[in-house]
Amino acid sequence: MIRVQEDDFDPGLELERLSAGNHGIGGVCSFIGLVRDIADDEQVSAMTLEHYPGMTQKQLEAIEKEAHARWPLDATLIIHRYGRLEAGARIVFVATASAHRDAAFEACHFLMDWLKTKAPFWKKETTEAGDQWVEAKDSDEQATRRWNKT
Amino acid sequence: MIRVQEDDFDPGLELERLSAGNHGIGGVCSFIGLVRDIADDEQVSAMTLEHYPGMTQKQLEAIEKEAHARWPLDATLIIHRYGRLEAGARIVFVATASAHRDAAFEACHFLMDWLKTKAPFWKKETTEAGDQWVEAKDSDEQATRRWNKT
Amino acid sequence: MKVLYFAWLKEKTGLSSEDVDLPNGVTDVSGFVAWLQGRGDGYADAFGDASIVRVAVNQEHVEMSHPLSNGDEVAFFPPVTGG
Amino acid sequence: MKVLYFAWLKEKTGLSSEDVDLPNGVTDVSGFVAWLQGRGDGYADAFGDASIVRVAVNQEHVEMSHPLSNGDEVAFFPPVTGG
Repeated sequence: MIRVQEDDFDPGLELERLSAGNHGIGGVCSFIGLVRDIADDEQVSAMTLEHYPGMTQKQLEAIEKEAHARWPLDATLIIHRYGRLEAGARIVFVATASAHRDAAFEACHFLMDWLKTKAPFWKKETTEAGDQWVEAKDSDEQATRRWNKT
Repeated sequence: MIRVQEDDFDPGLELERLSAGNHGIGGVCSFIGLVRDIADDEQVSAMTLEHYPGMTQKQLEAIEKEAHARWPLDATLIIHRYGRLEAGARIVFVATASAHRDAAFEACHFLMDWLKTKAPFWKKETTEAGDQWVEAKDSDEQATRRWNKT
Repeated sequence: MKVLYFAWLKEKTGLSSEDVDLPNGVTDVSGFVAWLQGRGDGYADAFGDASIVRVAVNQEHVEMSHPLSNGDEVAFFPPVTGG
Repeated sequence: MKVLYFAWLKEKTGLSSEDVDLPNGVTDVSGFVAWLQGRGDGYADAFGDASIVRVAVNQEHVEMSHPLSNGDEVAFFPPVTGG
């Protein structure tokens, strides 16, 4: 399931829902991305996330579908926030449920890596020196490529 | 932090606590292991986990220490339950917090793999055919070995 | 065509979206970008280094060589930084 | 020595723990296992195939060749299956 929203979310509640009623699930892996207060040695007080609404949902659904094609998953969830977020705030939540722990771990990692380079979100950091757009990192591109099928 | 307990735990609360007050944390990865209702094509109604109290805490602390030596982690948590657990119940919780998402993912996966083959817990399944001790899987041994330093 | 701008492309062009007819002789994204560069300072600045601009047509990531036709939704943005 | 048994080793020996003096001539775990095997049917059954038994001395995983001395805590159990 995909949710793109301004509001915060409750990881405990989401994890509970993800596996509720399905006792075939042996493991749930999840990742929460948070606003760090440091970037490039500068103090960051907040971030503003912009996105491309029409495309975001579509891209995240495609990424989720790819994960289900690659691993035996019982359920997946991606929540991504937009708008202004203070340091320490939750930005993104990805969770995967599977009978098998490796599938849950790998699919969760894959979803995070792919959405980092494929989902249309842009971050602007608020620092004492002013606001600045975050630059994409080569390491994220590399992280995406490690999931390329050989 | 290590907790070995009979009682259930609240993943949402634990995740909240793990990153509370530290805005240098960029990501929190977690894994929840659950009692599956199927094993070797047999219906499992419950599991009973026995452990070696004196050794469990010590082993889990050693595993946690190893993770901190290998990855830049801000905080880690391992909770493992013992006693009788019904199908669908939570058995184990591992969470890792780091500035970097790869470190959080890898350390969490490592902790789960290591505790599967190094922490002194034993599972007995309750099925219609009676109770039986779960046999260790070669795949868990292999999963542990992939973290061997080369 | 509906043309959308995000992040610093929105700030530099001063627009989040606009409706534009496909200019005569333009058949693909790179031709359209060349045409946009001539539309004024904001555009020239936004598309000054087209190699760092990413594009989606009808909400799919595409290359600069992707064909365009009237009715397409074209979006320009920097490399994404979500997650 | 304090000797502990877990899981099916506990069921087969009928004991969760016992105090045993290190037998004469026994210097390591494998010697101790051989001695235990001769103590009765329950032990013979539990240690029938010693290759599937794991051991910890003073709460650390060790090999069957690990030396033993009085005062050690020795635990026997199957391969672990937690997590």
